[in-house]
Amino acid sequence: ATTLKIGSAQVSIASIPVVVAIQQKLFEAEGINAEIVDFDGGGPAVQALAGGGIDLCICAGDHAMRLASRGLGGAVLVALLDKHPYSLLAPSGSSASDLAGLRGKAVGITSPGSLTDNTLRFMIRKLGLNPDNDYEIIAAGTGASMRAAIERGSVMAGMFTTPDVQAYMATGKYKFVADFRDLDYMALDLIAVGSWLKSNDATAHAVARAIVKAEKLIQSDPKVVEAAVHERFRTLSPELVTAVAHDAAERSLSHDGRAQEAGFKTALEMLRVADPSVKDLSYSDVVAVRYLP
Amino acid sequence: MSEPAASDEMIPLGEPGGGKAIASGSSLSIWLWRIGLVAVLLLIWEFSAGRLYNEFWSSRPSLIGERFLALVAGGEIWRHLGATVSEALLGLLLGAIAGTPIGIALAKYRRAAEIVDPFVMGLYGLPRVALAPMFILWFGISLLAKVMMSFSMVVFVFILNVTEGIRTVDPDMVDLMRTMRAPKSYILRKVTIPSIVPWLLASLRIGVGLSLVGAVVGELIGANRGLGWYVLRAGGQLDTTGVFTGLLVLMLVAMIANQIIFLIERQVLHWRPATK
Amino acid sequence: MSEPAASDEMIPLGEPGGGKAIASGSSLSIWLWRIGLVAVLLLIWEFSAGRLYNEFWSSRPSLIGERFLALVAGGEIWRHLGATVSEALLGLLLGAIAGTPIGIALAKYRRAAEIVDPFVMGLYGLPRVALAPMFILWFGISLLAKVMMSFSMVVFVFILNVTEGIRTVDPDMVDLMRTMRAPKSYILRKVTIPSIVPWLLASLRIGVGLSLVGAVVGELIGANRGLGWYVLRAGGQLDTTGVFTGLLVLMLVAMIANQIIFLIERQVLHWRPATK
Amino acid sequence: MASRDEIRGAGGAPRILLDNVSVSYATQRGRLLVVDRVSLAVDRAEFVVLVGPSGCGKSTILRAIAGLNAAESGIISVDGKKVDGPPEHIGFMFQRDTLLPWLTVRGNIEVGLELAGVPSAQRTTRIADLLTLLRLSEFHDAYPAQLSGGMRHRVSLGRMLAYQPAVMLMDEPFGALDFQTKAVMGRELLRIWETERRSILFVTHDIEEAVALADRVLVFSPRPARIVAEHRIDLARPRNLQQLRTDPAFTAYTSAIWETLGDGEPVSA
Amino acid sequence: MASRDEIRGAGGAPRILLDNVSVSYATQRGRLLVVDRVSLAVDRAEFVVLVGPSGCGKSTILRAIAGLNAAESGIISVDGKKVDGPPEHIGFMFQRDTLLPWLTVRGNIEVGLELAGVPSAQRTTRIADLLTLLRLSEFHDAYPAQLSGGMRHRVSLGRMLAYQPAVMLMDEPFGALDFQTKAVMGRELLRIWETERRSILFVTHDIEEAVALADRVLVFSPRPARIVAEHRIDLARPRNLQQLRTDPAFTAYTSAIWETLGDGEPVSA
Ligand SMILES: Nc1ncnc2c1ncn2[C@@H]1O[C@H](COP(=O)(O)OP(=O)(O)OP(=O)(O)O)[C@@H](O)[C@H]1O
Ligand SMILES: Nc1ncnc2c1ncn2[C@@H]1O[C@H](COP(=O)(O)OP(=O)(O)OP(=O)(O)O)[C@@H](O)[C@H]1O
Ligand SMILES: [Mg+2]
Ligand SMILES: [Mg+2]
Repeated sequence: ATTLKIGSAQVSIASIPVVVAIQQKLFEAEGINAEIVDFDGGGPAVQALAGGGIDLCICAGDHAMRLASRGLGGAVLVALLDKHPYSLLAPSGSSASDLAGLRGKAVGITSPGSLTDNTLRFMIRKLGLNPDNDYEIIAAGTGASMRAAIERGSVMAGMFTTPDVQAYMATGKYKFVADFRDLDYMALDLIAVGSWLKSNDATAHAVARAIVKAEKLIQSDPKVVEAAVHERFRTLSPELVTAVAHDAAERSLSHDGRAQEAGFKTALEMLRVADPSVKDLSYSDVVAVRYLP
Repeated sequence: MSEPAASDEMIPLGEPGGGKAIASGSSLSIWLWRIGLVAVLLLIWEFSAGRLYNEFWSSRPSLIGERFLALVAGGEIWRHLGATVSEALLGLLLGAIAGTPIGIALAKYRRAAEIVDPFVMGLYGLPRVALAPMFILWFGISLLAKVMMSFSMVVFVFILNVTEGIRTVDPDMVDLMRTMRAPKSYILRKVTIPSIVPWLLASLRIGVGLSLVGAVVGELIGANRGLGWYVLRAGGQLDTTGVFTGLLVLMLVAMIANQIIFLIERQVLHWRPATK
Repeated sequence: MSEPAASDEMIPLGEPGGGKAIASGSSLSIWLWRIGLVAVLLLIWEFSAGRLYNEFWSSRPSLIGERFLALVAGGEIWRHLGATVSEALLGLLLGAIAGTPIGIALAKYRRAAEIVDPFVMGLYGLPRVALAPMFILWFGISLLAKVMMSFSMVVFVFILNVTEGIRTVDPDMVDLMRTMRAPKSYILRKVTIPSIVPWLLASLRIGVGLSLVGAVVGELIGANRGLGWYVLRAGGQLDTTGVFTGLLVLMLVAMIANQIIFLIERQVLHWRPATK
Repeated sequence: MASRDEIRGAGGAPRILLDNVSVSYATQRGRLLVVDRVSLAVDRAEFVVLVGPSGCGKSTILRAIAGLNAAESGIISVDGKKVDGPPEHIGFMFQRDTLLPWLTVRGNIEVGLELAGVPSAQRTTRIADLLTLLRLSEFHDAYPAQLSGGMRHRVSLGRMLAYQPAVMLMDEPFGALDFQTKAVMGRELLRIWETERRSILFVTHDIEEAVALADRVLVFSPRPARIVAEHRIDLARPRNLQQLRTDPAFTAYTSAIWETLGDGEPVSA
Repeated sequence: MASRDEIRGAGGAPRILLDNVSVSYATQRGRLLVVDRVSLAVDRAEFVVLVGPSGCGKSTILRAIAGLNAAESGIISVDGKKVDGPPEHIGFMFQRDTLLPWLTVRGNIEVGLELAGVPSAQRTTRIADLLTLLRLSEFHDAYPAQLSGGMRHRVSLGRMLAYQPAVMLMDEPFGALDFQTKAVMGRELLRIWETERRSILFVTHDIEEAVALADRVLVFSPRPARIVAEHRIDLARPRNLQQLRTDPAFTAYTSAIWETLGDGEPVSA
């Protein structure tokens, strides 16, 4: 069997379809032995991908665009998450109710140059403000680091993703300042580089088949999703597992592995604002639909 | 400093045959003290958690103990422990094996050393975390990448300590060997290396911590096992008990390593009279 | 080892008055060598990039130089450089100021040291990266947090090196001082501290690298400026030129720090005869 | 200079008293008895010389008096106080010169002055005087590594003299000096001792030196050190070291000491 | 034992030759001239003793011959070869004992045997013999820190003898020894020297020792060292050190040397 190393930029729900594919032996059925490797953020993961340390990456679509733009032939093999994964949360006592209300305050992103950074800057610009002068954008990490930054008052609000969003909201001590999770966005996908696709054509087809099968299964069987959520987020309470599984299946996970055109457009627009060196790409430059079943 | 003699070897005995007896008695009491200290700290922690501050941030010794036992019982711990310890150990050993001769060479060939010295320091000044991508690129996502990460922290400690240590070697001892036309390798073996044993031991001690840090950083950049990975994943999921459990195991590893170095030190430096 | 005398002080001169002249001549040639070495490396890099391997991974010296000049011209560099240097420098100084006395205390009070020693090592073994949330919680996202991160790396180097260094102090010198009933502080000042100067210098050298690593790790967990932050952002955007530019500046910082320590060493250890 | 003497009081008790003192070292091969029930008393202003075979335990006795080694049994007291750590007003010249290598000659001598509490204003002239006495004026700013063996020993001596101790323990202080220098140093030592009435315990292997300097010469057996003979030297003071060599009384003393020393160990081993 | 001697050839040229040699040290205060145009020759199987005031430059001369210090001008050669780094078959006993503190007495002596290329099978008996000669058998497994000053010097001597050098440079080797031990060591040294015809350059401050041992005594001036006198000692060999002391020729030699030494520096400084 072919062994595949699949990098995960961070532990996020985007990996649920991959976990389902592993748990439900969908990869096995294709003669593939898959293993997930966790990274501390998208940067290292995509660099490992480009360097050949991993075969595939559960990474932001941005990275596929950057790779494509820099001539490395990055491509979205299967879409995993169709919606933007982040929300901006603040303690419920905060005076700000929207992004504009945070003007002059410190806002936490996960790391510089990341999706949270780009999104926030884009949204601030849309308000006609300058992200560098009107806000203090601070890289505060994920998980416990971000929570510590908020509790310490170092940042007034922070970018959170599933399942932290559900967990924080469940405490009743937080509120949404901005929820980007309804935004169509080419958020997280299974990404490969061109050279890998070229030399692993059959495997690429097989992976796409397995993942799409998993995505279908997710839509039809909540138990499967819960099992995968539990595997990935071991410390969540059963209620939260259910809530997260439901939210994910319902709202954000891709149904068919095909990246949405609208999401691609938004993502590219945002990226090019943050990083003008990225070329104007077309959908087909980045998304490799031909592997999808 | 008011008592004229400690219970160290080479120092006259206060009472006949007193030396050994005191030593073994005190090693027991030292362990009692250590255990007592731990117990008190744990009790304070256990009972202040949730009272003096939010339990989320500190977890509780009882929860950590429970998790630890679960990890041991489930056998999961060995996977993580094995990964991290082998990464750190290999990094440490490689660092010592490569760093010591480089340090010696830098101390011996002054001219060459002066030329490359700034570059060595420059390389050393590079933050490994930021180099993570390069490591992945060069060494892949393998044991090797983590070992090299660990190595890249440790090797400089050996280089810098050994270089400085060699400058403290008694020039007369070297001169004496030279008059007997001792080959360089002989001088190295009989004078230089024994002279820098304290420097090597200090490097090992410093290296233990750094090799663990290196292994954890290595796991941070791409892994699916290891104590660092465990801690990081727990941190990412706001599982404080998991974070502390992982840290606890890392602490224990460092402590055991330290104890081993202590035993080596006793073996190797038994000739040395004690300073008071 | 075949030549009877090097051009060091304290060694008889080969020719009358030769010592000084040679020394200054060679310091120039050392710089020429260094510059030549850099030039050769840069040329190889420049011309192999894009030929032998993908330029994406290595950028090019010319691009890096361009970026560097742009950063300097735009003044942006000072914000990052200032942040990182002040974090690292404060961490290093605090580490030295706290670590040295702790190391001395651990060496002097053997019993107490034996009890706490494993705990010190245990703390040292904790990966700082994993402690990031604690640092944010305790020190916020401020200069302090990064300084403490840097400090927490450096302080152990001083503790461990100083503890080991004190054990190498000549017991006779201490005994002699004791016969004259010198106060402990006097012995410390006149015997202990001067004896461990090489250990302090080695710690400083090791500390330079670690304090930079600490500062960068600190910037990684919460910052909006600093060289670490800059490198990280560039890495996140796959901007290799940016990564290398940031690393280049970090290297330069480490080199300059090393040169400063070298000058200090010459000042402080000029009494020491050279070992060959 | 007299002030330091006064604080010490002037009782008639011996300044140094060893009562049945034994000292052992712990070694890999068990306890090594080095000093075996030695009793001795040194009066104020007495100059006592210890002689004995190499390795017999002379240095160990001095270390025990200075409170650096603990006695295994017996009692040591200095100025009536039981020794338990270094006693007051003791100056010790180790067998091996223990100069601080990072201090210049001047700096090393200054250590003695500082610890004697000499105010810094007076130090410069005291140091200059001592350097002249030691014939090292030219080398005041040299580091120990730049000195010859004999010069280092002289600096050691200078440091001890700078401290102005009431009790001087001197372990082969002139061993590395040529006869001329030794004679000068001996004369200076005697001058200081005679004008300031200090107690001196002096180890040497040079019997003529012993007789020339001492009030009393104690001869030790090979290890473990026991006192095998005591010679009271009743030569008039002040002594002229040059002339002594031709004095028949002097030669008689040296021969007597040779005799008792010879008993210690057979010459034809 | 003769084999090492043979490789050296047996030409009639002097073993050690110094021709107009000057040596200086660089110090903070400029160049310090220590050895001033010294010329001397030591024959094969000659025993030459150097005496001179402390700090005059004796150790520096020995170091220069051993190739440890470079001459500023003039030529030094050993066995006809210009010295430029340590020459072959040289044994050097430093003034300060430079034992390796991490090796036992046995280990330190073994260094000499190893460097002389003695096969390990023969080492054990050689070491045992040397320890008996040095009277240190009991201390074979002691570390240097556990020895007295005199014992350490004897181990140093043992290491040099173990190396069986053709040229022995000895810097105050017996300075820390009592008369008895010194006599035994001197006798052994003479025995080895007489049976194996080695060249010895020996520094001492003890004029009687110098006369008792030497073929020639060279007297040096105070720094910078110049040879102020040369005394050929024509006493019959083998010499009985005990009886020499009463030999009038012996006393004549010592007085003569005192005289020339006294010229070097005024006694009443
Ligand atoms: N620190 C030590 N540990 C063990 N044994 C020691 C120690 N110091 C000295 N000894 C032993 O004690 C004995 C006496 O040593 P000491 O230095 O007192 O002799 P000494 O009379 O001063 O000899 P010397 O004239 O050679 O200086 C020696 O046999 C020596 O080996
Ligand atoms: N490394 C050095 N650097 C500078 N000066 C030195 C050095 N070594 C020795 N000297 C100086 O050289 C002179 C001669 O020293 P040397 O050791 O040769 O004397 P020596 O004749 O052996 O004296 P002693 O009998 O006291 O051992 C002294 O004045 C000393 O200060
Ligand atoms: Mg002694
Ligand atoms: Mg000398």
